[in-house]
Amino acid sequence: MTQSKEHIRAFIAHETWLLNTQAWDEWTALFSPAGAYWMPLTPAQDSPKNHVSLMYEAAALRAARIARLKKSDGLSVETMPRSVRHVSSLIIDSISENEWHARAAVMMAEYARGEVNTFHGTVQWHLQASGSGLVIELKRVDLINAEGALSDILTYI
Amino acid sequence: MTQSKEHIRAFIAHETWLLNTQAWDEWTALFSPAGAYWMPLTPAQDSPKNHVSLMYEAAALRAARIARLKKSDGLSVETMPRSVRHVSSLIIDSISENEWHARAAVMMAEYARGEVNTFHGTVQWHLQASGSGLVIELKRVDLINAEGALSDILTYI
Amino acid sequence: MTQSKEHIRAFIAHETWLLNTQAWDEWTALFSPAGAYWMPLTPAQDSPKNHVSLMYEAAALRAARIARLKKSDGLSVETMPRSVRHVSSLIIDSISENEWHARAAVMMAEYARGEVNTFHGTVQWHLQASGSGLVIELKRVDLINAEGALSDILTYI
Amino acid sequence: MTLDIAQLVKPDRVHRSVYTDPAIYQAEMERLLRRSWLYVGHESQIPNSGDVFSTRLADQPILVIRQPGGDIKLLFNRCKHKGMQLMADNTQGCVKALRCGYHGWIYGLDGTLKTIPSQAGYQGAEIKPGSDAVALNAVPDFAQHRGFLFARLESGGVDFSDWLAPMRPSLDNMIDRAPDGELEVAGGVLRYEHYCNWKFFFENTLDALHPMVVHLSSSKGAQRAAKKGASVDAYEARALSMLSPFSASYSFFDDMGQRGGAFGHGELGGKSSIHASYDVDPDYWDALVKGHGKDKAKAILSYGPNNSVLYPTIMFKAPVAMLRVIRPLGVDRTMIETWHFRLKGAPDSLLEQTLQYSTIVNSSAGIVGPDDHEAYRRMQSGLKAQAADWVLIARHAGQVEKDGNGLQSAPGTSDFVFRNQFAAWADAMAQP
Amino acid sequence: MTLDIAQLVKPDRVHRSVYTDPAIYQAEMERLLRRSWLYVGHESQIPNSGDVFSTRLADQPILVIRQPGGDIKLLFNRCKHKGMQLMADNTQGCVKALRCGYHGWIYGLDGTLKTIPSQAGYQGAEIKPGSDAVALNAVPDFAQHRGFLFARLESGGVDFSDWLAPMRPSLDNMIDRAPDGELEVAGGVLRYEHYCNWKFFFENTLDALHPMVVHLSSSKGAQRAAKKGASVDAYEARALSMLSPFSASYSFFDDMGQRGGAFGHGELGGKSSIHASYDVDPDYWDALVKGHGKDKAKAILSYGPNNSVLYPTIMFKAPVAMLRVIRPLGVDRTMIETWHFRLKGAPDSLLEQTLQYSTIVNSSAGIVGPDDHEAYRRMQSGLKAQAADWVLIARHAGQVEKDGNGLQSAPGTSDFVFRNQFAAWADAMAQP
Amino acid sequence: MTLDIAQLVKPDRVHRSVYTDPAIYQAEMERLLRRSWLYVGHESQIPNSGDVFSTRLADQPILVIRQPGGDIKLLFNRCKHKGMQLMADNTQGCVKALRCGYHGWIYGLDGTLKTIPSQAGYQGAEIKPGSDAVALNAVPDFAQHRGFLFARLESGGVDFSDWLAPMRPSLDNMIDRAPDGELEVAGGVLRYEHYCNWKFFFENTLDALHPMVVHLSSSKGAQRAAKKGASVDAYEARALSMLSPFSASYSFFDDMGQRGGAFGHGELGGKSSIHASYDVDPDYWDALVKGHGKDKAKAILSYGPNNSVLYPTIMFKAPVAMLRVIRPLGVDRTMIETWHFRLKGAPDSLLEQTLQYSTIVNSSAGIVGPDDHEAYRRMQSGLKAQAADWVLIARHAGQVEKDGNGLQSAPGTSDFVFRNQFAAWADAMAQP
Ligand code: FES
Ligand code: FES
Ligand code: FES
Ligand SMILES: [Fe+3]
Ligand SMILES: [Fe+3]
Ligand SMILES: [Fe+3]
Repeated sequence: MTQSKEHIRAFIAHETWLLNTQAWDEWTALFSPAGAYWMPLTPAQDSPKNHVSLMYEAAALRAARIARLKKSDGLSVETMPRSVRHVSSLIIDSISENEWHARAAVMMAEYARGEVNTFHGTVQWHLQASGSGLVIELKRVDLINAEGALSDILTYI
Repeated sequence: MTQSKEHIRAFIAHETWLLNTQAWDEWTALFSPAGAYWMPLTPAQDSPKNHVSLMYEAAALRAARIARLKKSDGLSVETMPRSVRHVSSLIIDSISENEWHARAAVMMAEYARGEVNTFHGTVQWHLQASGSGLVIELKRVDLINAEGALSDILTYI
Repeated sequence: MTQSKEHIRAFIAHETWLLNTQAWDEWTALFSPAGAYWMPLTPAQDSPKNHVSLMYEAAALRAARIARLKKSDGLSVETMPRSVRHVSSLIIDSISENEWHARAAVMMAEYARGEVNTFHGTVQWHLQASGSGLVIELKRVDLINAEGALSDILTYI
Repeated sequence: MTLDIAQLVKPDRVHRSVYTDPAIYQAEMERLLRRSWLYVGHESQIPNSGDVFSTRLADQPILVIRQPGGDIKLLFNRCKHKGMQLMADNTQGCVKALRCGYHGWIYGLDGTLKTIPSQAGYQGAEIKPGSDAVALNAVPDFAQHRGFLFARLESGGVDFSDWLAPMRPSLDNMIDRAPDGELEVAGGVLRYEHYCNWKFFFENTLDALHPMVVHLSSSKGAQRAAKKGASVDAYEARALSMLSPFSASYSFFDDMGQRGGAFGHGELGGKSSIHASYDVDPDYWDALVKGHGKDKAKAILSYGPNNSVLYPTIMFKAPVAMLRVIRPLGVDRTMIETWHFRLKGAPDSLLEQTLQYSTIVNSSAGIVGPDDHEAYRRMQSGLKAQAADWVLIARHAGQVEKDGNGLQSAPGTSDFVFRNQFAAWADAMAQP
Repeated sequence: MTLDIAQLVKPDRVHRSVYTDPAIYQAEMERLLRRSWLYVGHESQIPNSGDVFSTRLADQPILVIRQPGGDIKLLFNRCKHKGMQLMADNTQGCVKALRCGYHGWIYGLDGTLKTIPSQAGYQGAEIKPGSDAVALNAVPDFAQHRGFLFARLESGGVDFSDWLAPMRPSLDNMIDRAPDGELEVAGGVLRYEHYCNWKFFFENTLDALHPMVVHLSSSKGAQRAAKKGASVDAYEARALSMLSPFSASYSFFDDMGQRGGAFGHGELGGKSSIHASYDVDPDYWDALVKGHGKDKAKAILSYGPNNSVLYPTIMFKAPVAMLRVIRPLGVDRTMIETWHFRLKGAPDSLLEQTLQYSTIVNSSAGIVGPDDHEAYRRMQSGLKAQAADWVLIARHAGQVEKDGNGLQSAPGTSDFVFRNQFAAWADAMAQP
Repeated sequence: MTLDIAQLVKPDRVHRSVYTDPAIYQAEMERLLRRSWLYVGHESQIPNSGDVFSTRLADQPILVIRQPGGDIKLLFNRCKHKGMQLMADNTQGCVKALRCGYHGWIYGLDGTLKTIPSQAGYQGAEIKPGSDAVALNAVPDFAQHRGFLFARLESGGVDFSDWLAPMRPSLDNMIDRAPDGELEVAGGVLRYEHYCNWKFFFENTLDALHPMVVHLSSSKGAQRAAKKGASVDAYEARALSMLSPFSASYSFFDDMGQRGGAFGHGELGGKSSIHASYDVDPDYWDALVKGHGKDKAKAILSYGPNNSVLYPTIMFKAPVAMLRVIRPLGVDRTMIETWHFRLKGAPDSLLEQTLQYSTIVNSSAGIVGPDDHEAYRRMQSGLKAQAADWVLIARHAGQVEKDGNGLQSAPGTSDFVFRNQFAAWADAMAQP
């Protein structure tokens, strides 16, 4: 089924709300079976394989991280990080009848161990129609300071 | 009169702009007579009465705060705080024909005494149709670090 | 040709994306020949001529700055600043059939020499129809702390 | 460090450096905070065996744990293997044992080492389960009073009961206000970061000269809003009635009186306070009479200091069942926690009132706290002026009267309570 | 603190620690800044009785107040009760009296204590209205020159007029450029936070060797844009003409000359400057002739140093009527303010030009200031290298000539002005 | 500064202040870091003449430049004129000469001053092209080993080859894993800011007792995900297989063994490691045999320490071709860089594996690194507890055996490697 831009916009707002409310399971379920979350290290990076990344997680690694977050299991997530994302200036382009590319500005603020850390960048989604809805093939976040000295990022942006 | 989502979206953009331009009187006039502004201390908080909050202000307390802000009357507001809010990823749900629930990500930056402080969280509105327009029954802001050690918040988020 | 609000919204998202991806040349081409970018020092400022500003650049000064940014030519831009803007709560008003005034909240994060600096304020555009598209007559950014002690701003907000 | 304390604290003034000098702050940690009885918490925070919370005493990381037998133990939040902090700051839980998340050493609730993974690697008597050398260190001095927990990091000095004595009636008054004679922590804790020296808070809290200046705009704003009144419901009306007395007259505060005693303790009000005019819920009155008898109930409600200070970390407000504790973070940085109490046996309206007061007054987003905070910040910066070295505390000099319980009393707006704080401060700081 | 200043400042070099050592910075505050004439502001900031602004001199909070009689007074921004800073930093207002927002003490505009709320609580002669002991402290030394305000935090040392003398002709030139012979502050003030030692700014501002390197890309960019020109209106064309001379040749700057004199004062240019080629508005010329006569008008416009330094806090630009002042915040942090002046009696175009120049050049968002700032930042970090201890100021060593007004002159690109700054610096720093 | 090092480092424990005292950190910079062989980089970062990168050695800004003849030179990143840092930190480029962006002095690639703009202004022999006095300062000691670059900021002390000797076989093993016998930097560098003392990292990296505690949840999570498996492709399956061994048993780690030698060097594993079970790409095996012969190929792959430490700045992982280097920023702040290497002559899958491991394990956004980091942070805060002064490193005391290459060996979970680090640390710190 073809999706209107309005549907896609709502899908992305929904995706953001799930992350913002720490609804990790519902969030990862938005991905296609092979869908991946990617934070490259450099803006020109075209693959997670030939260059180191900040994060590259398909379903299994996401499941591992999410299990930690949900149970506060792991020293760094013991205090249960709480985070919120600000997605703005969304632009949606059709790739094909069933495929879209979306891009926006993104900022994430993550609260853990008494400190708030913030991260800024752009975000891109590769979306596909699936049944009556949409799935994420790839979500890519490019931080402006990805190559700088960063400290912990515990949740998804 | 029933409101389209587009109207509600415009209403919220207008509300944000009023806050962002320190148009306090027009802003508080957007609330229903019993409408309240609430910043709980914990995400699961269901009432301002059985748990301490960061802020809970209905019309009278808002009037008291706004009088201070408008006249820079009070040590902490002497330098006239200037603040701006970023509201994004808005989702609107109908509760009934005349009632809506809206939710989004929010960030506020407040400039006072030479410093900028920023606050991140989610925001929710309970809106009702009123005559040809809308009124706010409740605006609720949940900061990600509400339970952490915060310093002054002088204006509304 | 008259533009719908949806077109204007898309134009502004496009403008933001160009800035966010450091596409300086395409960005400055969005301005009308006499179009200017302005960051006043005070909120009430009505002209760049009778009061000092943080920035006031028409086409020629923008060309000079952009040449520096593109070639990393200049001590302060040697490390090629990377920046991203978050524009939200956009409101569009018609001034005439071919003219619009748009306003929003804006935040910019700029990464240079290993540090991220952030700036918050409101943004306004004066837009005009031009052929089948739109041009910027004036883009004005009012930072909440414009009058405070600021450090370097290297790119446009 | 050699500090000429006699040069810093005079009968009628103190030197600005006591608030601004990092070396003096460091000495305060060593000489005053480590050697004083400090606020720990309330036993209701850890009702059951294995309940535990982490906090700081002075700058030290501490665990407070309910033992299986019901006792409470205070342990340093520091593994005896390589030293990792066992629990993150300001967290809580219920545990069967304390397990270090670095190499998995497991301690019993009393701090005894129970298990070392792969223990065979250690020889000798020291590093093995049960050994004293690797038991979690206990805080040397610990005391309780009707549910409130206190501790001292360095042993020696005054007995707890002697230390508490001057303020004990007031603390008891707060507790007795519970029909069942017991309090419990409820309604969350506010943590408010202050950019100032910790001592400003303890002066301000007994400073009856500042409300009608600092809080005038909030108080008058509430009065104006109350007058208009149209859309004010009972809940918000109470909020306005809480703000209104902040601009009470000097004579109101003078009449309220103040009292000070040993160890820097002191309080403002007693027979009256800015809370005295609050309506009393008839159900509460009934419960109180049922719990204590009519005479005692009357006595309890007829007394209630505005603010009481158990120097140097505690301020409590008996009439509204809340307690504020300072956590010093640096010479010009202090965290202030506000804790709220449910009066056991009282109707919900009492806690509701406590929480509403705190939301309006103690919150970092309120319209009272930030004005006090701004005063402290400007004290911190104003005292950088080299032209004037002294902070005056001369008001009502010599005008004290003997009061009950070893206390002395003075008019509510006297600086006696500040002189009394600095006398204790100077005593402590003069001991190397 | 014992500083071997002779080991830090040599005839042709200075030791890197003068820029990087926090102990030296602290000594600068005590020995140099407190004992020097510092920039305060301009009287036009407070034209009417009761007008007041707050600022910092060195690290001290100061109030500058217009008295009813028209005089100006400088008072420490510090209440004599408990010490609160009366006005927040960098604010202004018009008041009938100075009221402390903590306990409401009210001072007259001259600093005399007028009212203590609930005064009866104080006995004795000290704490009462009119008492010297509780009057706001005045800054000991204060001086004015044709509207400009200067002060010194510690009394003693050189007379103001002697101190000003070497640079007085240049300051007068800036003022004389007003047809009415008076300036007034206008068009806002830029505050630019710099992450570097304050002294880099005073060297850089007289450093004629850096523009064609540091500002080349901005200058060339402007020249290129000017050449294309199509859509450039007159206003932006002037901006380009302001940027263009930043890459003028070494000989242009050498010919411009430099001069230095007592107290570290110095300047770059005089007969010529990078501003010399700006078009003169004919209306301005007419007004200037009307105000001063043709000969003096010519003389005024034929002179104008690029940058003049009144060490150690002031740099001014006579040809474009602006003044920059440093507010040191730490060994590696400095705030720089830029003030702009309206030439009384001149057409609006003059102020417009001043403000346009400042927007392009002095703003933290411009394409000139951030390049200078980056140079300072990299000086601050480069000087951490332990392999090389010295900063060279040897250029044109010994090549000075006697000039008028007690000054000596040298080619524009000489390091003489830096040697001259450090001679004054070393003099001051050698006095304990 | 007088440090009683003997009081800080005991055979079985170290005093907490070695991690927390700023004065000891400062002494470490002077006595340990400046006098040790430090990691600089790899020659493949600058393959061609004029290639240059900026970095920090200890706290010093350094340039590393390929000379026209192919040599590499290390110069202080500090102009000899006034001291500006020539290149910003952590940048790189290819240049014909080094030009200072402040006044345009131009240096040859070897640091010789070539050009001074407007040179005529300088007299005398010192300040002119070719003069030693104004040549960029060279780092005194520099050494290379098969592409890896090392340097020492202060001359004297142990020869490089002696210093490398104990760990040379392991470093060679990493290099020999390239079929062509050479590595090159590839795939980007991770920079991870740590809020802790630098020494925690070097202990943790050889700490075989922590993975099954600290990394249990990540390892078990991967194992669970692998079992479900449905949608896991080969690429992600490898990720899971990398995480899985992090919770290997104590005996697995004990059997892996550890070895330590002079200068604080040491390593964990050898015959086995957590990488030992990775599948070997058959194409790689073929290439390795082709490059080295079958016997040597087998020998190379049958050896491979988990982590090897070249104290005090380097950790490398031979089996996965990566190297981590610490850049200390303060007593409680450290930046850790991770560099990755392509094995020349090997198929792409090898680099892919290296990069995948690093993304999962070393990245600040991974699910391994942040848990280690949290342990370090809590060490830093836990050690503020005054009740316990000592960090225990007593495990397997005395249980060492002589090993090849001047090393001693111990069970994998022994604290011997830590004792060995602190022996070298104490030696260095005892020299004023
Ligand atoms: S530090 Fe606690 S078990 Fe090792
Ligand atoms: S501090 Fe100014 S009146 Fe008390
Ligand atoms: S500082 Fe390098 S050329 Fe002047
Ligand atoms: Fe108060
Ligand atoms: Fe410059
Ligand atoms: Fe680890």
